Amino acid sequence: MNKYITAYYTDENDLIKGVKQIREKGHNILDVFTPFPVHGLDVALGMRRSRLTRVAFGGGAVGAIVGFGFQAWVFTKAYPLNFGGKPYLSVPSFIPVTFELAVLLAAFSMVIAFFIHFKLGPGAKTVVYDERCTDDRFLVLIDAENAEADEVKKIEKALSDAGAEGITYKE
Amino acid sequence: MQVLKVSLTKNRNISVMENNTFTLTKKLITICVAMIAVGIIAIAIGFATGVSGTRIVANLHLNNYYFVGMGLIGLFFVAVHAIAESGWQVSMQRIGEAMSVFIPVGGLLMLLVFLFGGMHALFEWTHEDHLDAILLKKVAFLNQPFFYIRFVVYFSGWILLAHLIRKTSRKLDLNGDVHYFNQLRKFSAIYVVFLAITSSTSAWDWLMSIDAHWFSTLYGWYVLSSMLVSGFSMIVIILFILKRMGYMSHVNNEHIHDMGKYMFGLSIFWAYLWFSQYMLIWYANIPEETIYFYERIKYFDTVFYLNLILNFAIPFLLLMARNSKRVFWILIPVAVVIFIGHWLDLYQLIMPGVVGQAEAGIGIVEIGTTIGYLGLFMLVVFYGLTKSSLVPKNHPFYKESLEYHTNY
Amino acid sequence: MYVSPIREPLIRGEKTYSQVTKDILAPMAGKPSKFWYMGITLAGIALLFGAWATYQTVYYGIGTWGLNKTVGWGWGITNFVWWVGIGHAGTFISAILLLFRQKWRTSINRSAEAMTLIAIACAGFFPLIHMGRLLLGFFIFPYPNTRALWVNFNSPLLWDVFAISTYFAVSLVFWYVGLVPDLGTVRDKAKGKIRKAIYGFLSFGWTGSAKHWSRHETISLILAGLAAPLVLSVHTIVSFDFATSVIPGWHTTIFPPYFVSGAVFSGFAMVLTLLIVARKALNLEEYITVNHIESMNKVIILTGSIVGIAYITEFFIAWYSGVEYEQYAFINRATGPYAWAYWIMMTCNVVTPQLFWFKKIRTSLVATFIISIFVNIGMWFERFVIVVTSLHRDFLPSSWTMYKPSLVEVGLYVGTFGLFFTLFLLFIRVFPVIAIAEVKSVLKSSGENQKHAHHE
Amino acid sequence: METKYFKSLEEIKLDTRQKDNVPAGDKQFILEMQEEVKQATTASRRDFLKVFGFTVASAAIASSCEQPVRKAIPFLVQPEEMIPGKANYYASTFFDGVDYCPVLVKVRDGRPIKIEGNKLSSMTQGATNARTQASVLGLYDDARYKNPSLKGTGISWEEADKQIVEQLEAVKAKGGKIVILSTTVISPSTKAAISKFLEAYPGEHVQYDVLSSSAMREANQMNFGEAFIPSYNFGKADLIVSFDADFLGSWLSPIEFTKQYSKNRKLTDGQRKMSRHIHFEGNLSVTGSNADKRIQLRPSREKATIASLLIQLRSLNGESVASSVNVSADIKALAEELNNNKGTSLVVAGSNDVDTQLMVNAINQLLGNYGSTIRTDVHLKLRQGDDKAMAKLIDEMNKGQVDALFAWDVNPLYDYPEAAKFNAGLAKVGLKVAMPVYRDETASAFDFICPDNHYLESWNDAEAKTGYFTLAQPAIRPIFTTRAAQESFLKWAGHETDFRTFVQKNWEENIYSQSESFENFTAFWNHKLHDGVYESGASENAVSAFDPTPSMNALGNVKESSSDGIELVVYANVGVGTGKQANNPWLQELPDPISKACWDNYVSISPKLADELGLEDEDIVKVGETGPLPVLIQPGQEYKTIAVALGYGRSNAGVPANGVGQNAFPLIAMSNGHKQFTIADVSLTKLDGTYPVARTQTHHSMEGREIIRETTLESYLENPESGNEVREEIKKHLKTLYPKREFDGFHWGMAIDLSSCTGCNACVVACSAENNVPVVGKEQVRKAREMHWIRIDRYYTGDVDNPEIVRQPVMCQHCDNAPCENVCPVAATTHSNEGLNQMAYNRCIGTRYCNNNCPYKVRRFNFFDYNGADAMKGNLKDPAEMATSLRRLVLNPDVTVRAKGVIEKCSFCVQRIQEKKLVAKTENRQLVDGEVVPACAQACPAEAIVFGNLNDPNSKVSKYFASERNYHLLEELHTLPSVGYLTKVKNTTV
Repeated sequence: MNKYITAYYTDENDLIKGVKQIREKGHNILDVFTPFPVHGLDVALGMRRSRLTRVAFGGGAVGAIVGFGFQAWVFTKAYPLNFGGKPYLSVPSFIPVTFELAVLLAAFSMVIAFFIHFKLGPGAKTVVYDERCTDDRFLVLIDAENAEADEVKKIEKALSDAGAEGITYKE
Repeated sequence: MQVLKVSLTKNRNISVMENNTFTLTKKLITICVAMIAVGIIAIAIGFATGVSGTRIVANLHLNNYYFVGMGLIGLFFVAVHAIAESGWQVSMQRIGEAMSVFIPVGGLLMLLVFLFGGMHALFEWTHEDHLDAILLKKVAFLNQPFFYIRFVVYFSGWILLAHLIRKTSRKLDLNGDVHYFNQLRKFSAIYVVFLAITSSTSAWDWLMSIDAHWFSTLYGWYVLSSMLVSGFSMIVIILFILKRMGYMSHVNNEHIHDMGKYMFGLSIFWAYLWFSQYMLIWYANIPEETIYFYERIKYFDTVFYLNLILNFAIPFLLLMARNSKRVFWILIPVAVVIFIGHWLDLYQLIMPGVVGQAEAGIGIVEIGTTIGYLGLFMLVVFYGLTKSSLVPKNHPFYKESLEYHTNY
Repeated sequence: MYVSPIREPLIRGEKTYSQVTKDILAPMAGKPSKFWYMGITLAGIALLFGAWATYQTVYYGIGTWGLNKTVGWGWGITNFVWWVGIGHAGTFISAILLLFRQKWRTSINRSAEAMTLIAIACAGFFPLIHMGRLLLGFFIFPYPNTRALWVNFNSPLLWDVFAISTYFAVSLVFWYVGLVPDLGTVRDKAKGKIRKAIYGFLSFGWTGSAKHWSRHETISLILAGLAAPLVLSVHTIVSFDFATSVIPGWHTTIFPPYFVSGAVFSGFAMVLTLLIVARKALNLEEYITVNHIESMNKVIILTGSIVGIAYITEFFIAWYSGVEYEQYAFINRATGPYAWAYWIMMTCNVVTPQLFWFKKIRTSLVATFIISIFVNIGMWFERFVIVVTSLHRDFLPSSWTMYKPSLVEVGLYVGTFGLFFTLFLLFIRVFPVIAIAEVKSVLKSSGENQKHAHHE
Repeated sequence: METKYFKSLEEIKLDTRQKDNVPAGDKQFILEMQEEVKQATTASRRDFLKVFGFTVASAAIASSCEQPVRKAIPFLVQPEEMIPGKANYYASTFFDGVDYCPVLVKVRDGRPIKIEGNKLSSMTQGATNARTQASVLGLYDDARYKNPSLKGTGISWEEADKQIVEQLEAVKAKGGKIVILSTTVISPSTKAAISKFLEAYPGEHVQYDVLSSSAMREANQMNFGEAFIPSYNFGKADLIVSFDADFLGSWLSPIEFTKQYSKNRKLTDGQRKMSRHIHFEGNLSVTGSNADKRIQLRPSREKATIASLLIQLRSLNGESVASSVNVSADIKALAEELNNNKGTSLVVAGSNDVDTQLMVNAINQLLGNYGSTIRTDVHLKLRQGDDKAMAKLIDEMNKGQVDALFAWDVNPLYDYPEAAKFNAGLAKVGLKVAMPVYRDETASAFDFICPDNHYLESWNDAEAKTGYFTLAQPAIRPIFTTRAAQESFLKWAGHETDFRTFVQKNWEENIYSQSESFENFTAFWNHKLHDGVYESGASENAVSAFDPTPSMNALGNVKESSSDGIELVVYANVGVGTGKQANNPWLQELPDPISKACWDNYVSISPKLADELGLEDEDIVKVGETGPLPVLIQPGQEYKTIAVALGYGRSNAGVPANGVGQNAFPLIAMSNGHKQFTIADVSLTKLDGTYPVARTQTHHSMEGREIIRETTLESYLENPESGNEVREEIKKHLKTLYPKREFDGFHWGMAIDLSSCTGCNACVVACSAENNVPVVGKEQVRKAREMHWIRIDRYYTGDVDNPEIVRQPVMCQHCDNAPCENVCPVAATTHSNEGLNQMAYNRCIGTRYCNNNCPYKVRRFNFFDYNGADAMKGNLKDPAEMATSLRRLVLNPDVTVRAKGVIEKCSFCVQRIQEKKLVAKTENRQLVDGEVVPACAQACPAEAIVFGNLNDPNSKVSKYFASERNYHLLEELHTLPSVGYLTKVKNTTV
C-alpha cells in the first residue's frame, strides 16, 4: 500500500463519533489504531463478531476427547494395570487430565489462531503509521491507493468534518 | 468506598418507562391458589392410595427445604451485590427481596412438619432407644432440644436480617440517602456471614443428619451451591414472568446475559463440588463414606444420573454459547430444567435415608406437592413484590443498572 | 458507560493518556536505583543458598532433609503448595475479576500475573527436587517407550503435572497476550536502536489496529473464561494430592474449594506485600491507590473467612464423624506437639484478616502490609499443619514420629525466595508493571480528572 | 576337581529338596573362574580377594542396575552341582558357645547367603533366632583375623605351628601346665580332638560360659550326684512358672524352648487348650512380656519368694517346714495352681545361685515334674562351663602356675567380670595362643593368634542334647587364611589329619555303632550329612535318686531380704546377646523387642524410680563404675530394679561394633564362686548431659484403637470370636463403589498368629538377609529411617507401672485395594494378578507419595545411597560398613539392591514364590500348600506366620483366614489386606 490518508483523534469518544460519520459518508476506513481497545469501535467499524470462540471450542473439544480417549486407551487396551483394585476404566480419575487438556488446547488453539490470522508473532513486520498510536493518539487510516485526487480531497474533508486532526496524505 | 455526603436525589429524574408498582391481580391469585389446591389434593390422594406417611413427610420436608432455600438465595442475591457494590442488578433486586418473604412461611411449615411426626420419620437419631455406638457419640449435637434451638437461631436470624434488608432497601428508595445504602451494605454483610455459617449447619441439621452415620465436610457447601443455582434460576423465571406481565422493561439483554452467566457458572460450580465430593469418596473408598453413594447408585440410579444430566450437562451445553445466555427462549427452559434438577438433587439427598428404595418414588404426591409449594411460593413472592416499588429508583447505582451495557 | 458518582476514582491525579504512558514506563528507564541493586544482591545470595541446598539434595539424597519413614513430605511439599497458592492471585485477578468486571484489577493484574508466573516456577521446583530420583523425573510424562509403560492416570501427582503445566502455560500466554500491546508502547517509546529492536521483536508486530484490539479483547475474555476454572482446578488438584488419600487430616471432601479459597487468600496477601512496597518504590501510588488496596483487603476478608469456616467445619465434622482416627488427627493438631503451628495458623489466617472489617485498618497501608505478611505466614503454616501433623501421627501409633527440617530444606525455601525476588526485580526493569492499555481504557470512567468532569 | 575353592562340595550330596531341574542345555551358560582360582590354592588373603573379584563383580552386577558388567569369565571346568543362578542348600550346625541351632545354609554361586532352620531336627524343628539368622554375615566380617600372627606380625601357618609346637614341647618337658580355655564344647569330635591334644600335651580343658549356668550344674550335683543340665520340655508343661528365666530369649536353649512353648499355646487346628505362663522378674524380659501373668519381683526377693513357694507346696503336701519366710496370698494361690498341675508343670529359675536352683529342684521334685517336663536322662549340653573352674584358672595364672594357655573362641578380657585379673594373670603365662573366630579384645593380648574358621567354613558336629547329633559342613572354602581350631589342636598334637576325616572317623567309631538301619557307614554318613541331623535316641546313665537334703538346707538358709537399694539386672538381649556377634550390623540395628532401641545399651528404669530420681529418657547416668549410659524409662520394670544389656561396649571388634554402648560385664558380681547377673545395691549416679538413643518406635500406646485384638482363653472358649467382635460389625459396612477384584490362579496371603509371636526378631533379620535390606546406622535410625521391611510393633496396655505387652509383626499388607498403588504417578507400584503389591524399583522416582498414603507405614525410602547402588559416586552413606566389597557378598542376587531415592517394601518374598512356581512348573505339577515360605515365616521359631494361597480353600492360610480369630489391620478402611492377624489369646483368669 503506497497511498493512504491518516488522521488522528485524541479522545476515544470523538473517534467513535468521527468514525461513524466517516463511514456514513461512505468512506471505507481501512483501519483504526488506538492505544487501547475502544469500547464500541468494532460496532462503529462494522466488524463481525469474532470466530475465535469457535476455534477455542474446537480446541477444547479435541483436548477433552483426546485426553479422555488416551487415558482410556492406556488403561484398558495398551497396558491395563491393577492400581489398588480400581476399575481399568476409572472415569473419575480421568476427569482432571481431560479437563486440563481441554483448557490447554482451547487456549493455545485460540491464541495461535489469533497470532497466525493477524500474522503477529515474534519479529513480525511492523508498520507504524504514528508512534503515538500506542500512546495517546487514535489514528484513522483510509486507503487511498486507487483514489483520484478529488476523492482524496473528499476524504480529507470528511475527516476534518468529523473532527480529526493531523490529516495527512501519503503517496 | 468513601461515601459522598451528597443527596443523590438528582438521580431521581431518570425517566421510568413503565408502571413501577406491581399489582397482584385476581388472576394471579387464582392460579396460585389453584396450584396450592393441587398440592393439597395430591397429598390427600397420597393418603387415600396408601402412600406411606414417611414418604409424605419426607416430601414435605424436601419442599420446605427447597423453597426456604429459594428465599435465602433471593436475599443473598440482594446482599452479595450490595456488599460487592455492583450496580447492574439493582433494577431487579426487588425480586430477590420478594423471594425472601417466603422464609418465615417456609420456616413455619418446616416447624409444623417437625413437630407433627416429622422428627421421628426423618431422623434416625431421634430414635433414642436404638442408637448404636457411633450415634451415641453424636448425641451432644444430635439431640432434639439443641436441634430446635438451632432451628430457632437460624430462622430468627434469617427473618430478622431479611426484614432489615428489605426495610432499609425501601427507605433507601424513599429518600436515596447514602446513609441507608451504607446500612444496607452493613446488614448485607451480616447476612452473608450469617448465611455462610448457617447454610452449612442447617444443611447438617436438616439433610446430612438424615444419614446420621455419614459425614462429609463439603456437604454444606455442596447444598449451598445447589441452592444458589436453583435460587438464581428462580430469579430468572420470576423476571421472565414479570416481563411477560409487562413489568421490568428496563431489564435488557445485558442483565439477562449476566443472569445466564450466573446460571452457567453456578451449574459448573455445583458440578465441581459434586465431582470433588464424589471423586474423593470414590477414590479413597472408605466404607464409612462410600455407603452414601453406594446406596444412591445402587437403588436410586436413575435419579443419581439424571441429577448430573439435568444440573450439569444440560446447562453446560446449552448455556455455553454467548447468545444462548441472552435469550429467554433458551434461558427459561434451562432454568426450568435446573429447577427440576435441583429438586431431584434434594430428592436424592433425602429419600434414600428417609424412605428407602422400596417405598420411594416420584408420583402424584411428589409432583402435586411441589406444584402446591410452587404456588404458595409464587403467591408469597407476588405479595412481596407489592410491598415496594418494583424498581429502586433512588438506589445510588440505579442509573448504572439502567445504562448497563457490556460487550461480554 | 455510566459510573455512579459515589464510586471512588481508581486512578488518582489529573492523568492524560500520555502521562499514563510516561508514568508507567518510568521505572524501566534510566539506571536502577540503589534499592534495586541491594534487592537483587540479597536475592542472589538467597539463590546461592538454594543452589547449595539443591546440590546437597541431588547429590546426597533426600536424606539431607528431615524426613523419615512416616513423614514422607515436609517443607518441600509445604513450600510447593504455598507457592502454588500464591500463584493463584495473578490469574484470579486477571481472569475472575475480569469476568466479574472489577475495574480495579487493571492497575494490579500485570504485576500480579508476573508474580503468579514466578511463584509457579518456584512452586514447580519443589515437586522436582522432592523426588528421590530427580534425574529420572521424566518418567512422569506419558511418552512412548520401549517398555510400553505409560503413567498412572489415577495419581493426583500426575494430575498435578498436567494442572501445573497447563496453568503455567495458559497463565504465561494470558500474561503475554496482555503484554503485547504494552510492549508495542515500549517499542514506540524506546530511544535506543537496540532497545527498539528488542521490544519490536517482543511486541509481535503490534500496531494497535482496531481489528487486532477487537480480537485481542475476545481472546482475553475467552482466556479469562478458560483461566477461571483453570485457576480453580489447579489448587483443587493440589488439594487432591491430600484429599484422595486415606490419611486422617488429608482425606476430607471440603479440601478442593477450601484450598482454592486459601490459595487466593495467600496470593492476595503476597500481591499486597509486594505492591505496597512496589507502588512506593516505583512511584505508582496514583495508579495503585488505597482504593485498590482496600478492594484487595475485601477479597482477603472473604477468602480468609471461607478458610476460617472450612477450618471449623473440618474440626466439627471430625468430631461429628465419630471416627477415632479423624478425631485424634484434629485433637493432635490443636494440642499435640505441633500445636504451636496450628495456633499460628489459626491466629494468622482466621483472626488477623478479620481486622479488615474495620475500614481504618483496611485502608491503612502499614496495617495492611503487616497483616499481609501474617497471612503469608499463616498460610505457610496451614500447609505445614496439613502435611506434617497429619502424617506424623496417623493410624498406627507404632510409626508415629516427629519431623524437623534440616538446613538443606531451609536453604531450598530461601532459595526460592531468591528466585522469586530475582525474577520479580528483573521483571520490573524489563516490562511495564502496570497494564498501560488497560489502565487507559478505564481512565475515562474511573480516572480522577474524568470524574471531576462529570461532576462539573 | 581342580578348583580347590569349592573343595567342600565334592563330598557333599546335593540337598534333595533342591532337585536339579535345569535342562542340560542351560548349563552352557555356566560361568567359571579360571587361572586365578587355581592359583588361589595357597590362599593368601590377597589371592583370595583376587579370586573374589569375580564374585564381587557378579554381586555388584546382581545388586546394582546401574553398574556396568565388567568382566564375566566362564568356568573352565564347571564344579559339580553348582548351577549359576540356582541356590544349593547344605545342612550344618550353628553353635557359637551361646546359641545352638541346626541350620541349612543357602549357597548361591559359591557364596553362603542365608541361614535357615533345619526342620529335620526334632529339637528345634526348623526354628532359628536372630543371631543364627545373622551369623552368615559374620562370615564376611572384614575385621576377622585373616591369618596367623605372632605379636601382631603375620606369619605363616607353618611358622606358627613350628613355634607353638616347639614351645609346647618345652612346657611339656618342664612339666608345666597347659590349659585350653574354650566355650562350652558340644561337639563330640572336637572333644575327641582336644583329648588327642591333651594326650600329647597333658593339661586341662576349661570351659567358660559367658551366660553361665554353673550354679544349676552344682545344684544338680548336690541333688542328683552329677553336674549336668537336664532337658526341659516347655511343650509338655501346662503351667510354667519362671523366676527370671528368660527362656525365650537367652536362658539355656531359647530356640528350642520357643518352639516347644509356642506349640503348646496354639489355638489353631482345633486345639482348645494352652499352657499358662506365670513369670516373676524385676527386669522386663522378652519372656516376661509374653507371660500370661507377669509379677514384678525384686531380684533380692526372688530367693525368699521361691522359698515361700516351696514351703507352701510342702505344706500342701503335708510336709511342713519351719521358716521365717512369709508366704504371700499370691504365692498361696500359685502353689495351689501348681499343685493341681502335678507332672504337667514346670518351674524354672534363671538365677545362677546354687541355693535358688536347689529349691527349684525341690519344687519340681515335689510336683513330680522330673520324668515328664524335665528329663534327667537326656542332658542339655549347651552350658558346661564352670565358673569355679574359670576362677581357679585365673588364680593359677596369677600365681604363675599356667605355662601355656590356648584361648579358643573366648573373649574373657571383654566378657569376664574380672577381666583385669585375667589380664594380670595372662602376663604370667608363657605360651599364649588365641584361636578366635572374630576379632576381639582378648586375642590381641595374646602372642599367637591362630584364627579359627567361621562355622560356615568348618567341619564340625554337635550333640546339643544327649543323642541329638548334628553335623556341620563348610559351605565355602575359608575366606581368609584361617584354620579350624580342631585341626590346629590335632596338628600340634602331631596328627596330620584334616578335621573332616577326623569327624567322619569319630562318627564311624563312636556314633555309627548306635545306628542299625544303614548297610554301611558311608551310606549312613552320606545320609546324615545330607540331613545334618542324627537323633540316636540314646540316653545318659541314670542319675542317682533325688536327694532333698541340700534343698532343705538351702531353704533353711533363706532369709527375707531387707534390701532397699537399687538393684541391677544385666541381661543378654535378643540381638547382640553376649556381644560375640557384636560386629554384625544386622544385630546392632535390630531393635530390642521391649524398648525398640538399637545401636546402644542403656539403663532401663521404672517410671516411678525415674520420677523420683528426676531422670528422663536419654539422661546419662553411671551404674557403679560403668557409664556413662543413657537412661530409658521402661514401663514394667520393677520399681527399684534397673537393667543393662550385655554385649555392648566392644573396643576391638570392628567398625560397626566398636564404641557402641558400654560394657556391662564388669558389673557382674561373683557370689559363692558363681557369676551373678543380678546385683543388689548398685549406685546410680546422674551425670550431666544427655545421650541420644535410637529407637524404632517412640509411641507406645495403641490410643484405644483396635490394632491388636486380645482376649482371654476363657472368653475364647466360650466364644471364639471374643476380642474380635468388632470384625462382624465392620464387615457389615464394607461397601465399595467398585467391585472387588478377583484373582484367578494364586492369591497370596499371610496369616499371623498374635498369640504365638514372642517378639524374638528372627524374622526381622531373616528378612534383611533375604531381601538385601540396608543397614542404615544409628544416626539414621534415630531419624526414623530404618529400612526393615518387617517390624514388630510393641504396645503397652494397662497400668504404666506394670503394663501388659502386646506385639504385632507388621509388614506390607499387600492390600487388594492398596491406597499406595493408586497414587504413584509413574505406576511403579501396582497389583499383580496374584494379589501381590509389587514395586518396580527401576521405575520408582521417589515421590514418597505411596509411603504417605500407606496407612500401615510399611514402606521404606532410601534416603541416602546406603549400598553404593546410586549412579552418582562418592555419596555412599554406610556407617555400618555394610557395603564393603566383602560384606556385599551376602547379598541375595535374586533381589534387586535398591538405589538412593527409591521406595522399597516387603514383597512377600516374591523371588521365593517365583522360584517355587518354576520348580513346580518344570516338574509339571501344582504348587503344594506350604511349599512357598517367605523368609520371615521360615525363620519364625513360633510358627506364628503362615503363608499360602488364599484361593485354595484347603490351604493353611485360608483356614486361618476363615478362623473367628482372624482380622485385618485397619480393616474398616476397606484396604482389603492380604495379611490377616489372629487375635492374641492370653491364658489369664481376669
